[in-house]
Amino acid sequence: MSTVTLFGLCGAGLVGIGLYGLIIHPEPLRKLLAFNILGGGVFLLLGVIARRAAAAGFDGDPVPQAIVITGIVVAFSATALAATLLLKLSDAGKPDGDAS
Amino acid sequence: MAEFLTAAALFIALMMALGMVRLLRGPGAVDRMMAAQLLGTSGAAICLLISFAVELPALIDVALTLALLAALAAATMSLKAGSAAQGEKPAPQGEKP
Amino acid sequence: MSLGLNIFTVLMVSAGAFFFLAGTVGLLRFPDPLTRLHALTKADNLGLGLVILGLLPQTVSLLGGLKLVLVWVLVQIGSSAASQLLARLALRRP
Amino acid sequence: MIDAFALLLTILVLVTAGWIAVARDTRAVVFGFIGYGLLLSLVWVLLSSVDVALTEAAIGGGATGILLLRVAARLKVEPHPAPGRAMRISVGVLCAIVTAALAAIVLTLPDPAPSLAPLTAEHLASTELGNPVTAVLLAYRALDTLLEIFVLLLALIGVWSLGADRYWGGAPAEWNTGMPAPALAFLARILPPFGIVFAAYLFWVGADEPGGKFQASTILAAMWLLVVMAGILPMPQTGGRRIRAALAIGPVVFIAIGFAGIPMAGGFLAYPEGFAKPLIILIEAALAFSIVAALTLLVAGPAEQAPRS
Repeated sequence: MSTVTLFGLCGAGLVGIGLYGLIIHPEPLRKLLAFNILGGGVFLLLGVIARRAAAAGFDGDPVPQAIVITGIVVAFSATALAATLLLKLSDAGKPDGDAS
Repeated sequence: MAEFLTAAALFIALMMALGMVRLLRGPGAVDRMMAAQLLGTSGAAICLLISFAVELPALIDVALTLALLAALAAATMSLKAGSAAQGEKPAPQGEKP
Repeated sequence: MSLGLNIFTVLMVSAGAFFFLAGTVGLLRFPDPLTRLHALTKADNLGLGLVILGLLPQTVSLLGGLKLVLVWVLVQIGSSAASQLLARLALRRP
Repeated sequence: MIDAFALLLTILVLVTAGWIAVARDTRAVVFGFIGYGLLLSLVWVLLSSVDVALTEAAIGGGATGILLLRVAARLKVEPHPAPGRAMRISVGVLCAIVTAALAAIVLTLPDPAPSLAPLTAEHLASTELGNPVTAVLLAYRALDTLLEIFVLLLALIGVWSLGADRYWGGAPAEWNTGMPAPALAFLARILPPFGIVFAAYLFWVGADEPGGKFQASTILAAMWLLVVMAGILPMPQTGGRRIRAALAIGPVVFIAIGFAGIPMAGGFLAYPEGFAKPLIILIEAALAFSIVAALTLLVAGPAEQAPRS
């Protein structure tokens, strides 16, 4: 089995693992991390598709690669927003109300 | 030469895998952070070795990025929690100038 | 000449790999955080340092060689500071 | 040999991800996630996607670690009841089916793979760029990149809107209370000059070799956060004039050049013949300011101090 196919299966596995964590964990931070694992798996699948399409002297199809770069940055901004929401949620649950 | 460098990278990756045991088992947060630190250093070494093995010089930049940002997680961790959530008192021993 | 340089590379990279082994074994086997930290710094300093020393003769450009050395310098700065910070943390909450 | 490497890396990534999904201790899981990010950047290295590996190393190895460690330190983790065995098994089966379906797709991908690489290569000369990924990001699919910077700014507005009204325009909570550790102060004084030089280098080579504004901006944002952590600079005022200007300049320049393309080159975001490269670099430079400011402020969080006037 080639390296590329192997990483494709790895991406498929990551999607499954991320999905599992996302559904099974009641804790919000864990859901967020699981969602990021799922995202990493999707990016990896795109990367495999890019690598398989290596042509014209490039190591991979640049279009999926560019999409993944955009995706990583967007996923990070979404993670930051979600993390801030989690903090607010956790602060709101405190007995002394509006702390810090 | 390329074969040897790849083999060396594989060996360091094996060490990295062993180091992951410490990251996953802990016990303390400090232990986990140390393992992450080792992961970053090993990652930089692997990038360099692969860079020469497959003759892709741009991979040195990946190693540089890993090296540059390696200490940031430890630095963040060293901060006091900055919120009542942690309930941690300031360190009792004052710093002597 | 080229053979000599290749032998140098093999020796130095192998020595570097050995220090990664030593650092990892220490990280796994040593009994408390501070001794483990000691083991870790061996991999950071010597392991990576020797690997980079070994790779230097293989560089083709001056910029490439400079960047290699820079990787080592950055890891030195980062790892020395991080070890200090982690040691303080380890002492504060044992 | 490379195959053995790939196998080892695949196992490591899957084990780490699995551990993150099932481990009990939420604070410990954050460290697992930092390791996961580092491992993923190695996977990208083996896939020869250097541009992506750089992005993953900068974001996964730097920015995400800072963000998650801050969140985990402040978050109150409540024990939740674990889901029952029947639930775990049924969800496990569901996820296994999803994975199996994806794996089947991976194994039956068409061969030879359809590729846009020849098309990209064909028009690369007209952009005067050497890095095809940069060409896709800023010439062929420039609209995606424009929308991406909007997503970043929207996320930032979302973060800001979670702060209390009376703090609007103020600075986020200081991270460092009291004297910084000497080692941290050392790090924050030594590392940023290296970071700035390296980011400038990555930005510059991005036109022709792997690198570019995202990677450079992420590194600069990480350096800024480090300096703030050590208390050398105060937390930036979210309402500060220069901060707001930095956030706005990227999209403004991008849109202005985009509209200028309609009369000059016959389409929104089309570049006139011969001016493609300078215009792309101008857009990238303006975007870099916005991305640095946006990433830093996203990690810093909403304003929690009254605005200094």
